[in-house]
Amino acid sequence: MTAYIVRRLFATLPVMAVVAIFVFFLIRFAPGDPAAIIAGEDATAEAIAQVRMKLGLDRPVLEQFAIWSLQLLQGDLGISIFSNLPVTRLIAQRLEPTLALTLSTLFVAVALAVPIGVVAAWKARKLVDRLVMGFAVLGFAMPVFVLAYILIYFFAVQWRLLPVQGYAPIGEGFWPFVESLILPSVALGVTYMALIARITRASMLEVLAQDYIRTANSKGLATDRVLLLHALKNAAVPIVTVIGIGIALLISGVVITETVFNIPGLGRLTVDAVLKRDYPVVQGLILVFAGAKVLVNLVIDISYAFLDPRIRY
Amino acid sequence: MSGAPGPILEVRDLHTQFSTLDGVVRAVDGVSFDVARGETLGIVGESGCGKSVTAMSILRLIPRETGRIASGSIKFEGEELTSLSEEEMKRLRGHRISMIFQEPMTSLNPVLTVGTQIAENVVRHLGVSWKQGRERAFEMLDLVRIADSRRRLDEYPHQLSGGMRQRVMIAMALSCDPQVLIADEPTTALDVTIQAQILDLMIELKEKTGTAIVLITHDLGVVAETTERVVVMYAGRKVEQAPVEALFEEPLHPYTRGLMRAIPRLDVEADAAGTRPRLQEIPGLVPILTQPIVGCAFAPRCSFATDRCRNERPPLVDAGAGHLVACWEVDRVRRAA
Amino acid sequence: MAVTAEDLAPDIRRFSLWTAVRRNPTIAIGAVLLAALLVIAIFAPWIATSDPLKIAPVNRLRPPSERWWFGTDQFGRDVFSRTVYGARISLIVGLSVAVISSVLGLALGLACGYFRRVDGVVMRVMDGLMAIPSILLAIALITLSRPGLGIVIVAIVIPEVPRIVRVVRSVVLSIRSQPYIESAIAGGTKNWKLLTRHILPNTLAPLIVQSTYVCASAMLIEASLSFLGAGVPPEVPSWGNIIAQGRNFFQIAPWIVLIPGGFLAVTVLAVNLLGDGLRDRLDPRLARRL
Amino acid sequence: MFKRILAGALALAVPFAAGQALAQEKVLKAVMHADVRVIDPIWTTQTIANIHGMLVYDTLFGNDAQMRPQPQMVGKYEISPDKLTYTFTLRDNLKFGDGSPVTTKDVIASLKRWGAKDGVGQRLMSYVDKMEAVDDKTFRMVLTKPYGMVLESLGKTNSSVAVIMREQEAKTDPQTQVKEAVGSGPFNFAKDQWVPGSKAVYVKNPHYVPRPGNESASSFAGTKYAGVDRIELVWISDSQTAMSALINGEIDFVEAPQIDFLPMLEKARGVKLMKTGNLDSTVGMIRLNHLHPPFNNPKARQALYHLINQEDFLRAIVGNPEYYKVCHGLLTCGSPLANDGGSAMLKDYNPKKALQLLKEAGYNGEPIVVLQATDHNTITPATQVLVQAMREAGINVDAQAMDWGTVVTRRAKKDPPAQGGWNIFVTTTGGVGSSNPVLHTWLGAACDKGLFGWPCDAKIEELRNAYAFAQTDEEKKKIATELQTRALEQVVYIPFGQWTVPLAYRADRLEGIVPNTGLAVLWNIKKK
Repeated sequence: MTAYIVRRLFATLPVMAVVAIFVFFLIRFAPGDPAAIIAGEDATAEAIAQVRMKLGLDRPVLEQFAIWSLQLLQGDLGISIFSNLPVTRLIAQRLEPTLALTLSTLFVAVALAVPIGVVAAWKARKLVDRLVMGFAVLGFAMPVFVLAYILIYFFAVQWRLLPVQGYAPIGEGFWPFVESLILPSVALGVTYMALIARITRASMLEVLAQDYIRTANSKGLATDRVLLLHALKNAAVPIVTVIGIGIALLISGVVITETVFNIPGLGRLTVDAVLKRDYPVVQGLILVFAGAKVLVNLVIDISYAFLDPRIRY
Repeated sequence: MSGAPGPILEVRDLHTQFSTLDGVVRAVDGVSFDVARGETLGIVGESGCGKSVTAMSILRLIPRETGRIASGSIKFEGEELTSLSEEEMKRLRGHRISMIFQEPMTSLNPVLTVGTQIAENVVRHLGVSWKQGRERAFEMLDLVRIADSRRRLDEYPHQLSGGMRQRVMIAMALSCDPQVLIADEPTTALDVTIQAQILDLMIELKEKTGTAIVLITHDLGVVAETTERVVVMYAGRKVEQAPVEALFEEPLHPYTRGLMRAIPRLDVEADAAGTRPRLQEIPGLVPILTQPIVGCAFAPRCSFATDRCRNERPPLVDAGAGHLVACWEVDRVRRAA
Repeated sequence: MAVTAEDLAPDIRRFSLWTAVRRNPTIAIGAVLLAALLVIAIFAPWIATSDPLKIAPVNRLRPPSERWWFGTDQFGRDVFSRTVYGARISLIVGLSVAVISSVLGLALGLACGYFRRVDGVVMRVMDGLMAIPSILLAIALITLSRPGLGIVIVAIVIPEVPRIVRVVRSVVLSIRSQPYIESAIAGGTKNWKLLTRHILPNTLAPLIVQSTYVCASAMLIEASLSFLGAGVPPEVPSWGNIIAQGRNFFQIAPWIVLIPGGFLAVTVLAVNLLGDGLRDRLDPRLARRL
Repeated sequence: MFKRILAGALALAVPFAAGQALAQEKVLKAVMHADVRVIDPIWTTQTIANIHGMLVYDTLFGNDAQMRPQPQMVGKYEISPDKLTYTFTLRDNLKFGDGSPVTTKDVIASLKRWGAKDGVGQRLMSYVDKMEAVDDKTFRMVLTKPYGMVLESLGKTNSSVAVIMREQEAKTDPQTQVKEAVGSGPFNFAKDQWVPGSKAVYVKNPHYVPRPGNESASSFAGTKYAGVDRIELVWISDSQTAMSALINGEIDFVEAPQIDFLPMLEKARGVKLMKTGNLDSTVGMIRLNHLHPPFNNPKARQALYHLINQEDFLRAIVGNPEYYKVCHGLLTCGSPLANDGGSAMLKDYNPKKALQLLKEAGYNGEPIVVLQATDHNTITPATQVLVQAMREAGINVDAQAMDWGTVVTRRAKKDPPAQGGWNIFVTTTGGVGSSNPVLHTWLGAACDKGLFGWPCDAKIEELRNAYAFAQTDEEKKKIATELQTRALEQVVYIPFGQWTVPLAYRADRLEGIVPNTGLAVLWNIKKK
C-alpha cells in the first residue's frame, strides 16, 4: 500500500508540472505590462524600466520560467502587486476560512445526502423518492448565489437567526464559528448534496437489484443491515468518486459563496486578485487549488482499496 | 416446532402479478402444490414460466414496487405466510425457510467476507454472539466440504471458485437448520462435474438434516436424479404434477412431453456463457402474460390442440396415483405415446 | 427479477406520442421548456416590451406591475425585457459552448483513443487542465482579455474540453479492443473508414448526453462569471449580469434577482432533464451508472 | 509549498488566540467605502488610504468645520509681518507609535515628500524657498512670495493630507510606496493582522499625546484621542450586506451606506444616521482626455455638455432627491465661492446638438474609449448612464469594463486610446476640496503635471495662483467666478451634480463621532 501511495504521489508530479507551465504562460500572455502596474499610478518610463529589471521581466521568457520554477520549488510564490505582501502569506492568511467552509460543507453534505440517497433508493418510486429526486434536480439547477441571497434574506435578515456575513475564526469560540458557517455551508452544499444524493440513489438502486441483495433478503436480515452494510458498501465506490469530483464543484462554489457571505477566504482572494489583475496571487491560487484537487483525487483513489476488496495494488 | 402431520408447506391458488408499462403480468396464475416434510419437490418449466416467481412468492421476496401476491394462500407449518407482518416474515427467512440461488458468482456479497455472510445469518436468527456465529460458519464450511475452512472464513467471494461459492451458499442456507430449502436453479451456472457434486451434497445434507427441498430447475435430468415429486409449470400455471417415476414413465401433458424430448444430455458441453442449451426446441412462442389467456395456455404450440383447448381452460384432473394433469386431450396424448 | 416487461412483451409496443411521453417524461418536459425558451430568445425583440438597455432613472426600482411585468432595476430598465434578452445570452453561451467543446473534445478524444503517440501528450495536458477548477480557469482566462461574449465562451470551453475528451477516449478505447475492430485493423481497413464507420457512431450517444450537461454547466458558469464581475460586459443583459447588478437591492427589490434567477434555474433544469432523458434512451449503460 | 502554507496558517492562529485573551477590550468594527490596500496616503489619492492615514498619522494643522486651519501637532507658530517666514514649534513629547520622538527632521522630510506628490503640496512648495530646522522641535518655512494658503494647505482635510511620517519612511521616493505605516496619530497600524481584501486592524497608540485642554473636536481640529482600544476596518464590498450586518449588530459603523437603504436604516432599532457636514460630501465628474482626439479640441469637449442631464445621473446614483443637488458649476454649490460663471452652457440638454457639435469639431465616428468601472457604488451607475446617453446620441462608444482599481491604473496612461489609453472616465471628488479653487486639484490645468486627463491652460493656472494671493473676500469671489468661467470653457471636467451620503452607526453602542465632510475620521468615538 505504501508503495502504491508513493507511486501515485509521483504520478501527480507531471500534472502539477503541466499546471505550473500553464499558469506561468497564462500570465505572460496577459495584456498590459506587469511592471507598469507595479510601478504605480503615474510612474515614469524609467521607473517602469527599473521595476522591470528588478522583477527580471527584461530577461528571456525561458530564463524567467526557470527562475520562477526554482522559486516555486522553494515555496516562493512571489509578491502581490497590490499589497506588496508575499503571496504565500496572503494565501496562508486566507486558508482557515476556506478550509473550514469546505470541510463543514463536505461533512454536512455527505452526512445528509448519503442517507437521503439511500432512503430514496430504498423507497424507489414512492413519494419520498420523488421528493428527493425533485430536490436533486432542482438543487442542481439552482444558481448558488440566488440561493444564498434567499437564505440570507430569511435566516439572517427576517428572522435574525444567523449572521448576515463574515467568518468567526474557531479561535474566537466554537459557537460563533459554527454560526458563521451554517448559511454559507448550506448555500454551497445544496448543489453538492444534490449530486451526492443522486449518485447514491442511482448506485444503490443498481446494487439493490443485485443477486446478493436478494440473498441478503432471503436470509431475513434486518433492513438497516441490508441497506447500510450489504448495499451501501457495494455502492460506495461510485459515491466516493462523485464526492471527489464534487470537490471541484465546491472549490468553484467557494469563490461565489465567499463573495456573497463576505468570508475572507481563498475564494474572495481569488476574485479580488483576478479583478485587480494581481497576477502573482492568481498564479499562486491556481497552483494551490489545483494541488488541492490533485490531492483529493489521490485520497479518493486510495480510499477505493479500503472500500472494495477486489481492488488490488 | 409443531410436530403436526401433513405437509410442511401448502401453496393454494397462488396468483402473483407484476405491473409494467404494458399492463399487468400474471406471472403466477393460480398454482397450488404441497411440500411434505423431508421431501424433495421439483418444479420445472421454461424460463419465464413463473417457477422462480413462485419461489420468491413463498418467501415474499417479490419486489414491492412492481409486484404483489394478488391472491392465494401459502401455509408453512399451518401458518398463513401471506398475512404475516414483514418483520415476522424476516424472522422466518433464512431461519426456517431458506433459499439458494442460481448464480453463485453474483449471489454472494463481494465486499463482505464469507465468514461474515454465514455468521450474520446465525447471529440474526439464533441470537448467538458473533464469535459463536463465526464458529458455526466454520462448522458449516466443513460440512459443505470446503478445504482449509478456517482460512476461507476471512476470504472474499472473488477469491473462491464457482463451485466453492455455491457450497458457501448452501452452508449459509443450512446454517440455521431450516425446515424448507428452496433451491432456484442451484447448479445451472456450474460446469457439469461440479453440478453433480453440488447435487450430491444437497441430497446428502438433506438426509442428514431432514430439510425439505424445493428444487426449481428447467433441467429434467436434474429432476430425475434428485427429486421425489415434480410440478411442471407453463405460463404461470401448473400443467402437470406427479411422482418422479410416474412422470418419466408416462408424461401426460404435451408440454411435458416436449420438455422430455429436449432434455440435454449430460455429455453435451456447456456453451460459452456456462449454461447448457435451454428448452427452446418446442416450436412457437411463450404466450404474452399481459393478455388474459383464454383456454389452455399451451394450445398455440400444441400439436394436439382443439377448439376446446383454445377456448376453455382445462382443469387439473387426477389421472391416477397422484398424477395430476391439466389437458383436455389427455387420452389422445396417452394414445400417441 | 426474473420477469420484466422486456422479456415478456418484446414486440407489441406501438409508437405513440403519449406512450413516448409516459415512458420518458423527462425528455418531454425538458424539450418543451427548452423550446419555449428558444422561442423567447429568438423572438426577443417582439416579446420584449421595451429596449432592454434603455435607462430611465425616474422609474428606478419599481416593483412588478402592469407596466413593468417584472419590475425595473436600479437604472429604471425594464427587467422583463432584460430577462427576455438574457435568454439569448444564456442559450448562445450554453449551445455554443456545448457545440464547440463537443467538436474539440471529439476530435481530441478520437485522436487520443486512436493514436497512441498523441495520447500521452494530450492526456497529460488534459489532466493538468482538469486539475484547475473550471470557474477559476475561466476567470483567469477572461482577465487576459477584454470582456466580451466571445472570450466568455472560449473561457468556458477550455475547461470543459478535457471532460469530453475523457468520455470520447474511453469509448474509443473500449471499441478498439472489440475483436471485430481488431480484426478489421489486422485486415488492413483504412483508419478513416474505421473511425467513421465503427468508432464515430458509437461515440455519438455518450457525446450527446455529455454535451447537454456541458451546456447546462456552461450556462451556470456564465452566470457565475457575470455575478463575479468577470463575465460579459455589464451593460449586456445576461441573466448573471441582471442578478449581479440587482443583488445589492435584493432586500428592497428582490424581483431583480429572483426572476432572472428563476429563469436561469428553469433553463438549466430543462437542459438537465433533457440530458437525463437522452441518457436513459441513448446510453442505458451510463444511465445505470449515474 | 504546502509546508510553508501550513506554517503560515499556524503562525496566523497565534493572533487569533491573542484576540480571545483580550476579549474585554473595546473594539470598533467599521465598514468603510473601500478596502485598505495601500498604506501610503501620500503615494495614492485614494480616500481610504487617507482614512487609514488619519488613524495612524497626525498633521501639523487641521482645518476645522469652517475650513479654518487650527494647530494640531504644532504648539505655537509665528508668521512674519511680510508673510514670508513661518516658524512652527511642535508640541512637547510628541512620539511615533514605536516610541521614538517626533523631530523637525521627520517633519521636514514628510512635508517635502508630500510637496513633491500632492497637487496642493506642489503648489505650496513652488513658493517655498527653504525649510530649515531650528532645533528638534522648531523649524522655519521661508517663502518666496506671500502665499496666502500655507496653513490651509497643511491642514487640508481631503485627499493626500499632509501627514507626518518618520524620516526613514519620508525619505522614500514619492513614486514608491512606503513599506511601514508608523505615525504619531492616535492609533497604530497592526500590519501583522492586516488581511488585504478583508480587514485592516488598528490598536490604540500608547505613545500618542492628544492636544491638551480638551478642545472640542471639529473636523481635523481640536483634541483628538483614541476612544476605543482597537479599530477593525472590515471590508464588505456588498453595500446591502454591510447594511444588514449593521442592523444585525455584527458591525458598528458604516461610512457610506447606499442611499436606497437609508429608509431601512432609519427604521432599524439602534441604528442612527448622521450627516457628515454642511456641504454635500461628493461631487461627480466626467473627465475627458485632453491629449487625444477628439477631445483635444475644446469644441468637442463642450459638445458633451449637451449630453448631460444631471438629474438622470443623480437619480441613478442617489435616487432620493433629499440627498442630491444639481450643480451647474465647478465649485461646490452651497459653498461661499459657488457662482454661475459659465453655467449657461451646462443647462442646454440637447443630445442632437451634442452630436452635431462633435461632428463639427472633427469627430468621424471613431470609437470613444470609456473606462467603465464595474464595482463602484456611484461611479459604476454614473458611467452606465453616460455610456447610454452617448450611445443614444449616436456616438460610437467603446465601453471597457474593469474594476475601479484597474480604472485607477488605466487612467494614468497617456497613450492613445487605441493603444491602451482612454478618452473618458468618470470619478467623484470631495465637496470640501472642490469648494476652494486651490485645494480643488481637479480644477487645475497644469498640463502634464496635472491630474489624469491633463487639461492644459495657462490662464486657469494663472487665476488659481491669483486666488492664492487674493486679500479680500470680494476679490476672491471675483477670481473664483472668472476661474470657473474659463475652466468650464476649457472643460477641465464635466460636473454631473453633487450629493451627500450620511453615515450610519449603532447609536446604542457608539458616541462621540466627529463629523467631517468627505473623509471619515474615527478618533474620539467611544464604545458604550
